[in-house]
Amino acid sequence: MSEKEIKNLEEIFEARIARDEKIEPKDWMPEKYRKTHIRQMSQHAHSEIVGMLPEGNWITRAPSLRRKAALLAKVQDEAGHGLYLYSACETLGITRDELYEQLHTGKAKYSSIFNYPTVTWADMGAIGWLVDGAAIINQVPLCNTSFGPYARAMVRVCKEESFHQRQGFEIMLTLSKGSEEQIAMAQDALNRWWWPSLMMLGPTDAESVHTEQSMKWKLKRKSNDELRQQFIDQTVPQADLLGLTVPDPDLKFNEATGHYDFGEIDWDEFWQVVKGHGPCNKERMNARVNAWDNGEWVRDAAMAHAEKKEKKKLKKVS
Amino acid sequence: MSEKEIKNLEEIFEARIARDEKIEPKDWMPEKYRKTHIRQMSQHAHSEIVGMLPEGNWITRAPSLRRKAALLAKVQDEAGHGLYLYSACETLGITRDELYEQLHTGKAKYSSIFNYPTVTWADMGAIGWLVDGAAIINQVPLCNTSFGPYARAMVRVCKEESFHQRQGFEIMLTLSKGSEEQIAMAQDALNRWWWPSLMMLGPTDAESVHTEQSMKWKLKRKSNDELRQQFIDQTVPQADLLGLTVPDPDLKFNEATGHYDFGEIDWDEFWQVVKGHGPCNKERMNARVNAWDNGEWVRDAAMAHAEKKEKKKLKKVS
Amino acid sequence: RGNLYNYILGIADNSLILAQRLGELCGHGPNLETDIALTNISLDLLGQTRSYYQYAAKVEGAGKSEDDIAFLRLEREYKNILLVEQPNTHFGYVMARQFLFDIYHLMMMKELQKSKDETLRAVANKGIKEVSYHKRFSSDWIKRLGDGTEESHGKMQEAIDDLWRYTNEMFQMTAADTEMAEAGIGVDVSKFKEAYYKEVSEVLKEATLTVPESKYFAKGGKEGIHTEHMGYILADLQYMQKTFPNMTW
Amino acid sequence: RGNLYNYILGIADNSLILAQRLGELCGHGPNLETDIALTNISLDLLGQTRSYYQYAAKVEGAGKSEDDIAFLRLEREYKNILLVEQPNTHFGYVMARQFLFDIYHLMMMKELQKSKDETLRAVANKGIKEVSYHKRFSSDWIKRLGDGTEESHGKMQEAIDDLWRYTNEMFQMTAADTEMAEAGIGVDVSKFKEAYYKEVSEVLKEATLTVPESKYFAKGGKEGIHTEHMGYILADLQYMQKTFPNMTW
Repeated sequence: MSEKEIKNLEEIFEARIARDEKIEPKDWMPEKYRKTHIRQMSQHAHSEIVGMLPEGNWITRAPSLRRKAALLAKVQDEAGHGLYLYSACETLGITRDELYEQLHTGKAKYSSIFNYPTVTWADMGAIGWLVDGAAIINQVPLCNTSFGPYARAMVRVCKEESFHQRQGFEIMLTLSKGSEEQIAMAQDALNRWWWPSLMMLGPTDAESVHTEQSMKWKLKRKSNDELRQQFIDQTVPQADLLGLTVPDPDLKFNEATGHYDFGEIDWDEFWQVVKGHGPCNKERMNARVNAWDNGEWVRDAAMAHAEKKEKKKLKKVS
Repeated sequence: MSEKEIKNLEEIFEARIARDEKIEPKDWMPEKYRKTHIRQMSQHAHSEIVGMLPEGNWITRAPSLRRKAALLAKVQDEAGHGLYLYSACETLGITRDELYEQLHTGKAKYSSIFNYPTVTWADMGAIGWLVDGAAIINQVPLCNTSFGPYARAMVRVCKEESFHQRQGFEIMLTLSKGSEEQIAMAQDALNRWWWPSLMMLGPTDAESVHTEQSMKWKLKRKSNDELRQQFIDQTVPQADLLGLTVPDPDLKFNEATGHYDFGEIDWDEFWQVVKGHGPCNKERMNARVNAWDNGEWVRDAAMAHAEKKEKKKLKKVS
Repeated sequence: RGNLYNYILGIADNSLILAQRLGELCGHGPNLETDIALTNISLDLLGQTRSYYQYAAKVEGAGKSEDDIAFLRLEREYKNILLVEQPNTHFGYVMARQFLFDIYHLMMMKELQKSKDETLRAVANKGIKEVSYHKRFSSDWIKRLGDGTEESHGKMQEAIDDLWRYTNEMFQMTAADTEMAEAGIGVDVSKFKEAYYKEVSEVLKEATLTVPESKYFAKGGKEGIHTEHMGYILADLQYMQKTFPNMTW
Repeated sequence: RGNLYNYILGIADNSLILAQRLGELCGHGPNLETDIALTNISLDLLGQTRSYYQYAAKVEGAGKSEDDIAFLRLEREYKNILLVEQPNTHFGYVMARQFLFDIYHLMMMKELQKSKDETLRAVANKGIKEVSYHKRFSSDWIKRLGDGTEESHGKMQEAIDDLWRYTNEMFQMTAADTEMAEAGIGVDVSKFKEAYYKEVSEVLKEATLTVPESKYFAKGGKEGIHTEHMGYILADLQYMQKTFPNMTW
């Protein structure tokens, strides 16, 4: 194709996005669009499956059968999200094995919130309430993103996430109405998860790359700082409702702006965790790599068996 | 050597034993004497190290710091017994590696009592009281056995075993003076360990092999049935003291004989366990083999390091 | 009433402990699809467990909750068979354990559908579809791994050989089992022992695996004498309820 | 008084949790000699733990026993450093963990011998010989494994690299640490950070191992924020006391 022809295609492509048309896998798309989507969607998929681990840590110790079942179901949902996000990636011409390879070698990132340990049962509440809450704020706009498979996956993900978020809040509510120990446990979880949750919404706009292009492709509709403000404005009243104290002495409602002012985020910690030096980066990655390595013989066997079956079928036919 | 010479040596040898002289590793001995001693001492050593496992199972869960320390010390003593019994074996010209090989391949036996699971904390009491109690009855006569290294090892072993036995009884005593749950736990442990402890003293005299020769060599001084009777006569009053019921409806003091009559032992169970089909035979053997296999690189490294050091020394000297 | 209570627990504890074992695996499976499927089985079993315990609590009439029954018994009071408490040594063990249980479980559930007890019948009616799925899933994997690669064949055979000794316990009748079977409430599991081994053997043969011949079997679970694994399972399972007694979660 | 109590626990919890980890290994070591030695170290640490807790109980004056302190706290109330709770991944990890702790432990103990507090001084005086032996034992193994075979070198390096990030926490001072150091009762551990890394590096070099260069360190244990291993350690450790409260054993 001549440069002019490509330029022409690009213009048509951008116009389609501007008209809110969905881009489908078989449509022509700029290479950068493809790559950016693989990066973002796979990062999202990886976050779902790494995110199974901190919560998986409490399945055997959940305090009631009802909570155990709900937690199992939640972690299962995350596996499901991972599954269809990987599938959406695959429509762009990359295999799941390649994506795993990127995760296992540290080439691909995942949400760094999952590099914090789950220390008490209340963390199951805090993760649902805060982490899923922040995730939804990130993801709701993506239900209208330009790439069809991603947008459709996001509709389903958001629906389930919002269920998880309510469930997490409900765990916190139960604790905050419980015994002294339970209230302390809930407060402690809020103390530990609050700041990492704010960091989940990404670096400050000043530090953020990819933003402009992503806005155009509707991979992003609001800036990180706007999303963070939205999260805080939405979450602080919920903390009040729980009777818990947000661990930020600078937090204060600003009558003039109609928003909460808040204290400074420890970006050093953020970058340390992103770069692989958080409390559990190594544990999470080991867990994923071990699961994959220990499962190799199983996957090999499944493939060998399928081939044998196929051969038998062909023999019968011939 | 001519047959006559050998016969002569054998006569001198048997005469020495009859005179209660000790046989030492460098003394001439009949091949059968050597083999029999390797078999019995290694079996005894294996029993010590396999015996570490059922008790080791409760170290992390011991109910108090004092009991945890005592249990650790006891299991350590067993390792120590294993160590000097293996050493005694080695004086007869067999290596520890060969002895392990025999254990790991199932060629050598160990006391089948250790193929029962330790289900509750009270089992720590019952094992000390009953299992060590039965072991002592087996072993005390061996302090005067003919083979010097074995006799000397037995003096030390018996001393420690008798400490363990008292300690086990003391656990049972504490439980039997405790809460309803603790009393039930103690009774339950007695129920489960009583019959296997009786079996520990070996098959009935009618079924027992090796006996006559062993008597002559002072590897045995009383028959299995005599030892069993001694154990029962000694233990039943202790059970009474604990306020616990021996799980044998036929148990009854016989005024005429001055001994306790007792019910029939389930020899089918005994032989099933001896043949490798007890509740934990497989687990015990797996644990030993895994420890050995996983430790191979460590032992290899230690040897390689020692060789390197030796070479360096030689270099310095030359 | 005591026997009905004990009978229900005998069934329910199998589901609880197997669900717990499967729960350990969540996020650690060989791929996402098996992770999801095993979590699903765990959830089904947990659902059945809850129905059973809720009913048991009602039968006992001592004001206990499902959680009291699940979390607050001593090890010697859990009545599950030894099979379900065996560890997740590797995926072959997970599948062998599941398969050996599922074949039995479905047979038992089918019979339980005929129970004179309305609640048990209802649980069985609801559970039968789930358990049929479990059985299809685990049987398929036995075939896949047995007749897959040389390595998988070896691992699958090892697992079957190892777990075989825990199968016979399923067909032993406790006093509660016998009384409830005679009353038409419980299932006489001893009746389908032969059918069980026949069905298991067929799948194993299709999977090119050797049917173990050992005649030595383990027992004790139904009387609460468990393998040494059980204590560690319970330490985790009961952790929260024991640490924070009498609270709402 | 609160700070003295907290200070004692900070020291004691390290010994308890390390003793517990070593206790898991009993009967599973690479040979009988190491089995005996590790059990010995576990016993020494447990002995020290008991002395500390008995004193802490007295200091607190609330009528608690050593066992109440050892077994009946919540996870967030244990103050041990993260290093000692790391798992027995393989023998190289066991030795690396021990070595990295022993060098520190001996330095701390030597200082504690100068404490103005008579009881702490007595515990240190008694413990110093034990800990010297631990250090010699673990250092020897670091050299043996580091300068042994290629395989052992790799495994030892892996363990040192992995556990390195838990070393810095030893030298962080809690409020209780600072106050007790100022009062001449506790040890200012921050002072011997440099000496620690120097001594560790010397042994590693002799063992032909590379001294890790990472500047990223983990923390949290001293404030009771532990790694995810801790919950499982406590589930076993506390099992009996939680299951049977208020009994004599």
